[in-house]
Amino acid sequence: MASLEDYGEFETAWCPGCGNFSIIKALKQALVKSGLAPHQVLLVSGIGQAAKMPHYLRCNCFNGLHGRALPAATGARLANPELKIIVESGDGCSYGEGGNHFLAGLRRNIDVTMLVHDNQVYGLTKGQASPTSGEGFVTKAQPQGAYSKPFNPLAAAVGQRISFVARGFAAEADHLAGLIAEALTVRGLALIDILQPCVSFNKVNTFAWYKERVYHIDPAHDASDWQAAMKLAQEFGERIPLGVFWRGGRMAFSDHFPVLQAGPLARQGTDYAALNEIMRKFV
Amino acid sequence: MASLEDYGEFETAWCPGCGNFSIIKALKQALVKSGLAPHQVLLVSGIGQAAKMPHYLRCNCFNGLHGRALPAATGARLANPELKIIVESGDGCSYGEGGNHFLAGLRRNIDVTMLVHDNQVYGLTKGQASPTSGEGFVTKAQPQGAYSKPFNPLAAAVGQRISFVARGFAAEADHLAGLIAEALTVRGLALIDILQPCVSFNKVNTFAWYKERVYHIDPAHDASDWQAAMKLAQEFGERIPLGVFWRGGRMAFSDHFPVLQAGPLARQGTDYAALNEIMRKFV
Amino acid sequence: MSRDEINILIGGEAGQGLATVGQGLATVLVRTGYHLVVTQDYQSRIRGGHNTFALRASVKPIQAPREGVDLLVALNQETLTLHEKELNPGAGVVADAGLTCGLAPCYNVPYAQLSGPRYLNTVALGVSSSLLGLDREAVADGLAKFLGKLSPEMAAKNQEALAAAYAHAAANPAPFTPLAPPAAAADRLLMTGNEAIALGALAAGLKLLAFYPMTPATSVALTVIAHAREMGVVTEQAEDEISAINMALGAAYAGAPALVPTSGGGFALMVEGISLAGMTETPVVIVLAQRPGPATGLPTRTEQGDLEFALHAGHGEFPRALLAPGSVEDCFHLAYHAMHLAEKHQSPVILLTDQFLADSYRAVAPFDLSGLAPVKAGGAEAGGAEAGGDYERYAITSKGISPRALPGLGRALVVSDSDEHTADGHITEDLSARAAMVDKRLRKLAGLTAEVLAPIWEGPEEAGTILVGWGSTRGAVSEAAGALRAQGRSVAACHFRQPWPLRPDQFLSRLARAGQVVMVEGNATGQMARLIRSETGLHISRQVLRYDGLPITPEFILRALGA
Amino acid sequence: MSRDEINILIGGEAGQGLATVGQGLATVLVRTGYHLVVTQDYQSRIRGGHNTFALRASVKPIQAPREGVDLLVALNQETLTLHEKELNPGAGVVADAGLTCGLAPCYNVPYAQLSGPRYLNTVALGVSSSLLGLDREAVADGLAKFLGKLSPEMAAKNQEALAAAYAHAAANPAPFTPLAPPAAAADRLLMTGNEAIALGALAAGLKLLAFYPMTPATSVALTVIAHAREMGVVTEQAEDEISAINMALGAAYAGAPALVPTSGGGFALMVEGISLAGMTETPVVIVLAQRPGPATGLPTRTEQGDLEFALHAGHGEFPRALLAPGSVEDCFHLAYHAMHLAEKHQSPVILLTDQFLADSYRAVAPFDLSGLAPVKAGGAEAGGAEAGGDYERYAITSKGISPRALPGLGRALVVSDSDEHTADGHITEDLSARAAMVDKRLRKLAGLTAEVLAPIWEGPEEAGTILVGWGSTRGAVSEAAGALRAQGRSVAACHFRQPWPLRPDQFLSRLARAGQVVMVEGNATGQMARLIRSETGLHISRQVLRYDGLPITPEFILRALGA
Ligand SMILES: Cc1ncc(C[n+]2csc(CCOP(=O)(O)OP(=O)(O)O)c2C)c(N)n1
Ligand SMILES: Cc1ncc(C[n+]2csc(CCOP(=O)(O)OP(=O)(O)O)c2C)c(N)n1
Ligand code: SF4
Ligand code: SF4
Ligand SMILES: [Mg+2]
Ligand SMILES: [Mg+2]
Repeated sequence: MASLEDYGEFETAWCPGCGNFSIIKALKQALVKSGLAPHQVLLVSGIGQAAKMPHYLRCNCFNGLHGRALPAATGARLANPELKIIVESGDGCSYGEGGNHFLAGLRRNIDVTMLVHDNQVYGLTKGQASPTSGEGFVTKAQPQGAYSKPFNPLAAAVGQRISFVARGFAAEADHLAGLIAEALTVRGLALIDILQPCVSFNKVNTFAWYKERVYHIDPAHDASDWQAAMKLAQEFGERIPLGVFWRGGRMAFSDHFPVLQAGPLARQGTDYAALNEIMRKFV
Repeated sequence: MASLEDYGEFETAWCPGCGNFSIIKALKQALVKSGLAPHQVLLVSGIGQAAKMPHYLRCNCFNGLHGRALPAATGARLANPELKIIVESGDGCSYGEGGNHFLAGLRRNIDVTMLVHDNQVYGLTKGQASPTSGEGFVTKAQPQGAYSKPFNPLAAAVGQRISFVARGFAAEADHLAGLIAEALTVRGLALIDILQPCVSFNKVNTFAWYKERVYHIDPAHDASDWQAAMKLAQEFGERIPLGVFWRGGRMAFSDHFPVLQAGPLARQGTDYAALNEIMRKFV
Repeated sequence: MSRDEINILIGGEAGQGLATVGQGLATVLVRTGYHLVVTQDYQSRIRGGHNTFALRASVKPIQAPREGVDLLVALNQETLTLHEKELNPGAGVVADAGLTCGLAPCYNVPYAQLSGPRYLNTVALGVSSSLLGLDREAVADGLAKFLGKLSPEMAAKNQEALAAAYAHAAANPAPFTPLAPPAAAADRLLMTGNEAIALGALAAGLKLLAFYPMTPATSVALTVIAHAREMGVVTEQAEDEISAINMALGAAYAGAPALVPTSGGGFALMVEGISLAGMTETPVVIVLAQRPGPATGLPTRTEQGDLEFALHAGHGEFPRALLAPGSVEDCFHLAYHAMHLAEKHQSPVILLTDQFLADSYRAVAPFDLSGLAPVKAGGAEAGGAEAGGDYERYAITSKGISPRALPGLGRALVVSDSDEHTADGHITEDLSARAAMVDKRLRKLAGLTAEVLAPIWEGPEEAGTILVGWGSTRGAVSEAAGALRAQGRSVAACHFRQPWPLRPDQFLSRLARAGQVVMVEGNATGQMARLIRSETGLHISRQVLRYDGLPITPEFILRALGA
Repeated sequence: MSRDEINILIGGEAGQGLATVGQGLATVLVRTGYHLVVTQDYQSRIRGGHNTFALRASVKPIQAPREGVDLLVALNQETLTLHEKELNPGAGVVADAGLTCGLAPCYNVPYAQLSGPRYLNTVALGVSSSLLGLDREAVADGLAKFLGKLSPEMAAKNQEALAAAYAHAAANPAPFTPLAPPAAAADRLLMTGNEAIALGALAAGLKLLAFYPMTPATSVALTVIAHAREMGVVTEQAEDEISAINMALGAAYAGAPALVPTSGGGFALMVEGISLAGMTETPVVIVLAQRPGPATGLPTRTEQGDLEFALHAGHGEFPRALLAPGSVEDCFHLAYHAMHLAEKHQSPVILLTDQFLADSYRAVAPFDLSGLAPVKAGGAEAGGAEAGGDYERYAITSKGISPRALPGLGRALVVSDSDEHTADGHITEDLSARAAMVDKRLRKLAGLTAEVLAPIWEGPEEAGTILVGWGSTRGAVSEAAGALRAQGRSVAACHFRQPWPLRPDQFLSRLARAGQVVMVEGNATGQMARLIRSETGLHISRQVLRYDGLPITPEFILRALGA
């Protein structure tokens, strides 16, 4: 059993007051609750403020390219079925630069936990509109306000019936820790989109803005009711639901590969007799 | 007024019996019906069998990279608001390699007509699974059958409330021509996903397979009813709806740019007095 | 009378079963004991167009395709029209009765009378085999290899067509000189360059293949996929090439030796990932099967136009190795070598091949698997890291290579970072740490250089002329040099199978001593010549370049040299 | 007593308003008539960390940053700790009363007593300005420039803080040597390299800018965006860099002169698009603002590590030009030139800059806009195409440049193709057409070469030593050479502002004649030296390389030379 201390405490490069602080707290809580030791966990991230997260707790970490966390995580998952793999990145990284991988990840139902720190802005590059920025969101890059309609990641995820779809809020760390802990038990893709106020660059979607709007999904909501989940997933604006939208039963992607039942590929040998037979067929 | 002859008749590199033949016929019909002359039309394509289309009729043509037709079309649209721009590509090109651009195009509601020749397979590269291939679709690259759940482009498009979403069928060229003609009148993004049997590599979703399943959307369907459109968009399998799913009223992307009201950028000058004033502020 | 060697050209439209005739003939020729070099020339379409399958068969070892046709097998009129002018003296033509032949002796066969319309290619195969003097049983066996996939009924129909063809040929003997019998039936395989790459990578313990389809690289992936279950390999068709390379890096980080085959356009999309491999020091092998560019170019033709691109692909500076096989055997060996090199030096390795070699069937001796060992990811050095805690993924070492632990396989926490990092892998903005890490990474180049595969030399040590080539042109360069020597000229051949790093001590003085040096390359600007100059100062001004999409042949070189 | 020149270093955390102090001082210095070179050193984070803003101001023209600090303005203790050792003799330190200073004379100011906590940076600005001897009114005016964006109430508070600072300084005079008054108040602008690039592109008639944010390139885009409405430019933040370059190409095809600013990782994603530009012969300008790689590297620091990558980016072979400005003025002129060059040669042009120059504020004379003209896309040559019908986008011409018509602006049908194509732009598999098109495209290199901007030389024609540099290091190389000349040595400087194509006649004999040649580059492997060798054979073995993320200074060069 690991303790919070095992995951360590590090200095961060985040702004004071940033929503990321409670997300890391929630993540550590969830990891401890899940009984995972640091060496059993792999955090994969892209580039952005959120993506620095893996440097701030003790774990295995592959901090790759902006937008490419999910493919790297997919590769790691297909190489080692025993690792608990968590993708940590921002909204720009996950739904912007990495949009195509997000679509493919949903289609695969790749068995990783995907935590998207959704601050509705590009933080690290100093405040441009992201795919989840509201229409009309004004930045130096969008002085007339963003022209595009925001992407709805939850609807896309429920639409593809991945295994688990939820929304958390940085200001509710305990609730978020619970969501993450559940996500870690899921086979298949578990997406948690996390409302994460950016105190430096998002002066619209602030803590207060979110607080006024969030509500917890009615416990009566049946997360296996797809229509209901889809309907909930459309809600974002005056009211923003928090909690589990959808739990699906689709096969986890890596379960398609029998070879992974034998554990990490790195531990498996090469069958030269079989290879010889294959070679011998080339006549 | 242009005639069918103006659009020419060319030898193609398609397989005899390919669904693309009726799509090109429908496209020409629609262009003629819309009263457009070849020099007013720009076809933008990627790479694939479908993407060769612009070479087979007289028009302006930018045949770019695999997966990148939509960004190129977006650029052309933002440079010249007077061109009638049609994106022509396959399912792999549009939803696979180009998936991220598709998402962004939906978000922008960029005012082009997008015709996706959806044969549920990669044709030109000899038959691998595409993003719309059915689960279990067997190919040399997927000998155990495709593991991923197919992408639902119509649901994604309706979800983002672009201006026009429809499905056509290569075997119903006249109906398709009607859809294209309507799409050409739309401001904003008009998507037509076209069922296009690939006689060489898709032995599952054949002409007969589609024919057994397609039906025309009930004329009573209210295409401005988003919920109804979303519901229809979920249907694909035993029954496959054809026709207009959704008509939306979102602002066309290029309408956000006042400068485009003055016509093609190539015809506009450079205001050195204004530039001088701007420069003078750098003190 | 018989001949030692023959050039057979089969031509027709895509969809006419051209490859079946070609592969059938190739199978029989190789099984019978002939040496073989196949050149496939096809268009970027599925049906129609004009495609050819050229077989050069010989009782003696051969390395390159040759020009000129001894036996033209025409599945359509266009083939006759286009290729008649290539016929050598004494050549024969096999064509359907309906096709009209010009001057050459044409063996018109009433295909349709001999079989149903779906078996015309089998008839063509039978008639050609019979003209070549190949044993009918052997041909029937060879055919059976392909027919295994068909229904028994269709297989039988095919065999009937074959029998009818042989019978027809026997009844209507043609004045065609058959092939001499091979020296001895030899144990040889029939394989393309891409297939050999797949086998070489499998032999090196390949565990994960990620790809996005792209001609002419796809068949590397398809060959691995066909045997993935038996060999315990995970394969995935990615949503795009960016995903493919990043999946491979994620997998390699986690301990699975990984391969990504692609061509120029796909490689272009992987460039950022290659830079990531350099920064995170993650082993990965990329097969770059070249085709003529820029952009989409000529998707099904050949070129060697991406050498400098491959060498400099990726922002920032980091070591890499480029390997460029010169034969199908070399495809196997260099793919195997590439996988080991990547792991040992924790660096990206790029295997440069091209459409010609990728699709070229050859007769190869079975590879000796006995001395081979799989890549051991991470490896023993990282053993100490089992203790966990203080493991440093990027420990500064004298050779630049740090002990590599694998995440989750021990208690060591493996931190890999795309940002500049400290020895423990964590992001840093300490600028002296930066410089030290740059030095560490670049030190790996010395190790890669120490292991460079030397150029392969043929011909006199002190040569009047040295023909220099790299990659797939090896056979053509070697045969051209041989032909010139046969004319009494002092000509050597120098073949680079590893274009990077370069070790001037392996070639410079010999080149500098030669009367003249001629660079032979399948591109328009002489990229390898430029590279040699940038590393050695040696200016190879005489160049034989080809960039029309076709492979370089010995004749092409000789013509260019006016020889 | 006064000084002609000063080096001011302002240090603090991100979020402390460091840039405001720095830009405020810069504004006042430039308005007062001083020459200025600013170096910004910041971390990849929004708040915290240690950042500096260094101003070198002089009454005489200067070109490079200098080491050593004459006035240290510390917004926190860390600044004192880190930079005290850099203080020159006679240096002063301005710091809050609470901060402890070591040996240097420290001017401790009770910030909090002089203003509210939000105006500490204004106090620091005021105290520093007063020490420099700058006129209070001028500083107040300069401050007002920034305060325009604030509420009137906050602006007033700031001005109060400034006044308090001046009053405090007057009441507590410090023994600090002020700046000598400038020669004469001159009409100069204050601008960074990126801002100048934006203006240069606008001056060339830029009509479409597509980008994806990436440090240190973003401010090119933001500068264009800030003036897009006035200048009639369409701007769009793309979903990724692949989209950005393809949007630009679509727009350029349709007649809008287009620009895409990015940095290494984003450029890597544009590589396939650059190849498409080469194949479709579509003009496009890419600004590659370099930062240390590989991969994410050091996002906010500087390097010149992408030269070879930029030169070879893209599969296949096609001409391009690389421009590398050496100053902020050059950023303007080369951006302007790049846009024209791209259109004229229907080719991609890459403008290589780096974080140092991108973020470096300089005093520049206003650009003379009078002789400038916008790029005319398509142009008169295509006039004949108005007739429509038989227009050939890729007509074979002796110079390789084909008359370019624009789609929809006439009756000509403009067919542009990523595949190999015939003269009319349609896909072809005719292999002789292929070779002719390759030749046609490559012929454009001669035209680009004819127009190459010659290297800029300084110092003696026959030099004992020539220091060679390219891009942003121009000032450092020039000042280092000047310093050596001042020591009586025969040293010249050679600056490449266009690293590609190269014209050896412009530099080779002069370099070859020199006693020694030293290459100065901001990378670890000497990329420009390698490039010169590959084009000329000249081996520049002596190299001064920097790759720790910091800009090359004159002192760095002199130290490396042991001078
Ligand atoms: C290929 C590439 N393009 C652009 C960047 C620059 N970049 C770094 S982080 C970032 C956006 C980050 O936004 P988000 O993912 O929302 O993370 P946040 O900082 O808001 O947590 C961008 C554009 C990059 N590193 N790589
Ligand atoms: C970057 C890149 N990757 C891969 C390819 C190879 N390629 C050409 S067409 C194609 C798939 C085409 O499928 P689709 O878009 O569905 O078109 P279809 O041929 O089925 O009409 C692929 C993978 C390419 N040209 N460029
Ligand atoms: S910029 Fe925003 S997201 Fe980034 S650390 Fe600061 S508050 Fe958090
Ligand atoms: S392969 Fe399929 S899609 Fe392509 S032309 Fe043939 S039938 Fe049509
Ligand atoms: Mg964000
Ligand atoms: Mg398709």
